Amino acid sequence: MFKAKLESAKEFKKVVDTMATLLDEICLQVNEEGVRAAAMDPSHVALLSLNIPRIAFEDYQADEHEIGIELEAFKKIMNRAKAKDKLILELDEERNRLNVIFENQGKRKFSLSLLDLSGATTKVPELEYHNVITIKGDALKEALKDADLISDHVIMRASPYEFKIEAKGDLNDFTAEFSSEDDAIISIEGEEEVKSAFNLEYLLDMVKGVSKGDIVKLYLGNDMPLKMEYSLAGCELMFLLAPRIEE
Amino acid sequence: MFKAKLESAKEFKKVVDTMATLLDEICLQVNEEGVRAAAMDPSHVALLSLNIPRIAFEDYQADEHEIGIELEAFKKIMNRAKAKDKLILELDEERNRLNVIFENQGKRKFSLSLLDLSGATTKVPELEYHNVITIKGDALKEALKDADLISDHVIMRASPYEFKIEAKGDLNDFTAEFSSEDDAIISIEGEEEVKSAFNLEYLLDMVKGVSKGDIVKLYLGNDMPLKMEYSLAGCELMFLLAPRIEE
Amino acid sequence: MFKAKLESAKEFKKVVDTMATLLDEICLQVNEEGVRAAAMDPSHVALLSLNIPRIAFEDYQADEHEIGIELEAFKKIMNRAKAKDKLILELDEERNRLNVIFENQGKRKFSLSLLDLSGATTKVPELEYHNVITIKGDALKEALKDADLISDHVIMRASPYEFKIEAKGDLNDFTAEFSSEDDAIISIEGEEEVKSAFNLEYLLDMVKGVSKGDIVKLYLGNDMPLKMEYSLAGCELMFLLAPRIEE
Amino acid sequence: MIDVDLHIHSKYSGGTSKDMNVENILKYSKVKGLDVVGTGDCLNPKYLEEIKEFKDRELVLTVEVEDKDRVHHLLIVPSISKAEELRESFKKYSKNIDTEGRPKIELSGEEIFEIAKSSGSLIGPAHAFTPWTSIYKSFNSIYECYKNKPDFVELGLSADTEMADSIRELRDIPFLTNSDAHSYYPHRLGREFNRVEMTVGNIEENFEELRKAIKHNKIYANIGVFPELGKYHLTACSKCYTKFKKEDAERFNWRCPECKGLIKKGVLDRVKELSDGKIEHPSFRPPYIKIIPLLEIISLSTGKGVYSKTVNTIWNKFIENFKNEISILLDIEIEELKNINERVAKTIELFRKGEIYIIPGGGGKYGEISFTPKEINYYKEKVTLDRWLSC
Ligand SMILES: [Zn+2]
Ligand SMILES: [Zn+2]
Ligand SMILES: [Zn+2]
Repeated sequence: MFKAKLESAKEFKKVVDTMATLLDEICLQVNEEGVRAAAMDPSHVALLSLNIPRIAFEDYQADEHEIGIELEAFKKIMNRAKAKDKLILELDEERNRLNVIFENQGKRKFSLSLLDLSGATTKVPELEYHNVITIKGDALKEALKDADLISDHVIMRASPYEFKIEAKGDLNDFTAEFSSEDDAIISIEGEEEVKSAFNLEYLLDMVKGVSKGDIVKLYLGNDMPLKMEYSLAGCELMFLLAPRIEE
Repeated sequence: MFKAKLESAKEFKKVVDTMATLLDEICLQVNEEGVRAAAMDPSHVALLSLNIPRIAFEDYQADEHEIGIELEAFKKIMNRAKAKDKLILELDEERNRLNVIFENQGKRKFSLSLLDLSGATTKVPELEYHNVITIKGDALKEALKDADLISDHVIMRASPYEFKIEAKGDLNDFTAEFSSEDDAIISIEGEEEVKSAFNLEYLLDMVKGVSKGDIVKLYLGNDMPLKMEYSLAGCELMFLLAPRIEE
Repeated sequence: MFKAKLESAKEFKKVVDTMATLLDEICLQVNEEGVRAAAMDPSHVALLSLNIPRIAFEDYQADEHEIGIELEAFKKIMNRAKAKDKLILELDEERNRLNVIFENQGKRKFSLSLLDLSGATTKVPELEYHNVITIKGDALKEALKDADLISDHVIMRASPYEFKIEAKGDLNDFTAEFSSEDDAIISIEGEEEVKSAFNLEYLLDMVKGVSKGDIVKLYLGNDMPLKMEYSLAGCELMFLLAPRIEE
Repeated sequence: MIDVDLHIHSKYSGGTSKDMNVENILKYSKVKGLDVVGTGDCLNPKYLEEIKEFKDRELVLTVEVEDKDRVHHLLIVPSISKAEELRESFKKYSKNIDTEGRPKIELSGEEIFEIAKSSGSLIGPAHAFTPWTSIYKSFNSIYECYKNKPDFVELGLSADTEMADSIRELRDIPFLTNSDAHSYYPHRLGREFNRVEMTVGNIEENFEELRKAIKHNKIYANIGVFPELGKYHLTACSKCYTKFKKEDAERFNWRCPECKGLIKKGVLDRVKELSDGKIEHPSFRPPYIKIIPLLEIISLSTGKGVYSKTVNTIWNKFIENFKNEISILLDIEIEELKNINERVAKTIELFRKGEIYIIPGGGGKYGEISFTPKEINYYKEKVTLDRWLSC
C-alpha cells in the first residue's frame, strides 16, 4: 500500500511543475522511509533527483512500490490545487492508478493511470566540488531571467569572494555580481577561481519552482556540471546540469 | 420612463458576463416591481432567467417597457466598470437607447442602441424536483473546473446524504464528493438517489459569475434538466440545463 | 562623465515605457543641471519632451553628453526592474555604452550599446492656451479607455465649468463629463468654449505611465494641438498631440 | 428557365485551385444549382482533351484571353473543332497558349475580335470596369478597343446594371453576370450567373441555344452579388486597402501615403467618369437581382469562417432541403428555413428586409457583410505638429 498526505497541495504543485518542465515521466520509488526519484531529461543534459523524507508528510504509510507517472497529466491535475487544499496521494493497486485527492470543503479525487517505468532507474553521478555558493533563490532566479534578455547561455564564475553570472549578446551584455557582503549571499566557499558555461533554458527550468525565501545551493567547478540543491515544502530537489564546453 | 441605480457597477458586471456567455441578446421586461428577463441559448439547451426586484436598486423608477439588448456590446461596456463606480441604467425613449452610466469621480456615459426583441418572450417550464443541494458556490465551481480537465461532460448524482460530480476520461478520471458534513454543503435534501449527465461547457458558463461566499442551489432529478439558482448583488439568477441522455 | 542614481528603478520604468510606446529612439541631453530630451514620433503627430532635474536623483554627476538610446532595448531592460531595486545609469565612454545597473541584494548590470543621434534635436513649438484642465490621472485614463471601446478618436471639449470627452461609434456612443465639482477635477480654467478632436491611440500611449495619484494638466484650444503635462517619479513629461481636423 | 455561369477558370489558369477539373466543376455547379456552366480555359490543349470526355454534358466552351493592352476578353466558342481552330489562329501571337488557361495574346482587341468572329464565337469584354485588366482600364470606349459592337459586356463582381446603364454606349448591349471563379467553393463558383431561356443539350447545342438567347434578348435576369461586395468597388490601396476619395487619390498621384502602395481606381469611380449622368435602362434590360452568397450569410450568423466545418455543414443542410441558394435567399418561407437553422433563417429575413449592411470592398479586398451599418473609413490626411512649428 501507499498513502501519503501533504499539508499543502499548492506547495507540492511547485515540485511537480519543476519536474514537468524538465522531464516527461518519472518513476517514484516509495518505501517506508519516504519517496525518492531520479531521472534525466530526454537529451541527457540535465538530471533531477527528488527526495521526500517521511517526515515531510502529515500522514504516511507505504510498502515498497514503483509508481510510474506521466508528468504532464500530473502537472495539470496539480494545477487544480487551491489555497487551503490538503493533498492525499494514494496508490490504487487494483486499478493501477494513483489517486490524487484534494481535501478541503469537500473531496475532489482525480485518478491518474500509471505507466510501467520499472527498471528505468537513473544513476546519480558522485562529483566533488570545491566551490559552493549559497544564495537566496529569488536573487538567483531574477539574475537568470535578466540574462535571458541578452543570450541563450550564461557563464557562471566563482571566486573565494564573488559569484558572477555573465551573458553576452550581439549588441548589449549583462553581468550579475554577488559578493560575500551582498544580501543575496548566505555564503561563498572555495579557494580557487572556477568558471563554466550553461544553457540558460535549462537553468530557468531548474529554478522554476523557487520563490522568495527559498535558499539555493550551487556547486561549481571548471567546465564541470552545475549541481543545484534546494527544498520545496520539505521535498529535497537536486539537479545536475552538463556544462556547455566552448572550444 | 425607466431609470435605475445600482450601488456597485462591478458586481452587476458579473450578472451581465454570465448572461453574455450563454446568450447573444436578451429582452429586459421592466415595470414598477423590478426587472425580469428569460431566454434560451441559441441551441435551446440552456435557459436563463433573471429577476432583479426593485429593492435591489438604490433608486428605481419604471413604467412598463421591453428593452432589447445585444449582450456582447453590453458586456464590453460593463467590463469598463471600476471598483467604486455606481451604475445608472436609463432608457432614452426618444433615441431608443439605453444609457449605461458609471458615476464616481466624474460621469462616464455609454449609450447603447437597442434591439427590437418584442414578442420574443420565453416560457419557463415548471418542473418538480425532490432532490435539492445547497452548496457553496466556489466549491461547486472548482469541482466543475476540475472535471473539465478530464472530460466534456459530467454525471451529477444526489442521494439523501451525498452529492457527487463525476467525469470519465480516456485515461484518467475524476470524482468530487460532498457529504452533508462537508464545509461546502449547506444542506442536502431528497429521499432517493438520482442521476443525470450534463454538458460541462454549459455548466461552466452558468457558474461563471459565482465567487467565494455565493451560495448555489441545485435541483436534480433522473435524466431531468438541472435547475440552478443563485443571487449576485441582489439579482436572482435561475438556469435550466437539459441533460445529456446516454443511450 | 555621467553617473546618476535613482531611488526606484520600477518608477523610472514607467517613464521609459511611455517613451518607448511613442518613439523608437531618443537622444538624452545630459549636463550638470539634469537630463533633457525631446523627440517627435515618426509621423510627426506627437511630440514628447522629458526633463529630469538634478534634484530628482539620489546621486548625480554629469558633464555635457548626448546619449542616443534605442528605446525598445532600453524598455526590455527596464522591465527587469524589481520592487526594491535602485537604478544606476552610467556612461561608459570608452565602450560607448550606457550601463543600466539594478542594485538590491546584489548588482545586476546591463550594458546597452548607444546610437549616434547627435544633431537630431527637436524644436518644441511654443503655443498659447487659454483653457487648462487639471485632472486626476486615473480618471482621465479610464475615460480614454472607455472611449476606445466606441471609436478610434475623441472630441475633447472644455468650457469654463466643464471638461468633456466624446466618442461616437456606428451604433453606440460615449461621453465622459467632468465638472468643477467632480472629485476627478483639481481645476478648470478658461473663459471660452473650445474643442478639438484627437486620435485615441496616441492619447492612450501618452497616458500609459499614469497611475492613481498622478495629476495631469491638459491645455486645449480650438483645432489646436493638445498639450499634456505630468510628473512620474520626479521626471517631468510634456506631450504635444496634433489634432484631427474634420472638414 | 436555365441558370448559367459563363466565366470560370480551370486548374490550368494561374492562381486557381488544383481541384478545378471538369468533373469537379460539373459536380459542384450542380450542388450550387447551376444548369449549365462555362468550361473556361477551352484553348488549353490538355484541358480541352479533358473536356472532350464530357462533350454531352451541361457545358459550354468558354475562355478568357488577355490582349496586348492587358485587356481581358471573354469568348464563348461554338464547338471543340472551332476551339482547336482558334488556338491555331492565336498560336503565333502567344507564348503561353499551350500551358496557360488564360493565354496572353499579342494582338489588339480589334484583331482578337476579328479572329473570334470568323470562328463563329461570341466575344465581349470581361469584368469591364476593374482597375487592372479591363477594357475601361485601357480605353474610354469599347469602340476604341473593338471598332465594333461586342456581343455582350460582362459586368464583373464590383458593378451592377444600375451602374452600367449610366454609360450611354452600353445601353444597347446585353449584360452578362458571371462568377470568374477560381475554385469550386459555394461562395465562389456561381456567385453570379445569368437566368436564360434555353434548352440544355450537348456542348454544341448549348452554344447555339445560348447564342440565340443573347442575340434575341432572352436573358431574363442577371443575378449577382451586391457590387459593394466586389474587390474593386471603391478606390483603395492595393497593399493596405485604405479607401480613398478619388480626388485624394489623384492628389497623391495614386500612391498610398500610408504604405506607398499603388492606389487602384474603384469601379464606382470609373463608372462615374464614363457616365452621362443618367441611368436609362433599355426596354430589353432584365432585372439585376442582388444577392449575398449563402455561405457568407451562414458565416455571419455563426461567427465562424466561410471555410469552417460548421459553416459548410449548415450550408449542405440547407442545400439538401431546398432547391438552390437563390430560392433559399429569396423565396422560401422564413419559418421553413428556421427548421434548418434558426439563426441563419433570421439573418436571411434581415437580408430580405434590406437590413444586412455592407462594408464595401476595394483595392483587391472583398466587401464584408455586417448586422450593423458602418461608416466608410476613407483616408484622412493626418495633421502633423509641423504646422505649428513654422509659426
Ligand atoms: Zn480576367
Ligand atoms: Zn477570369
Ligand atoms: Zn496603402
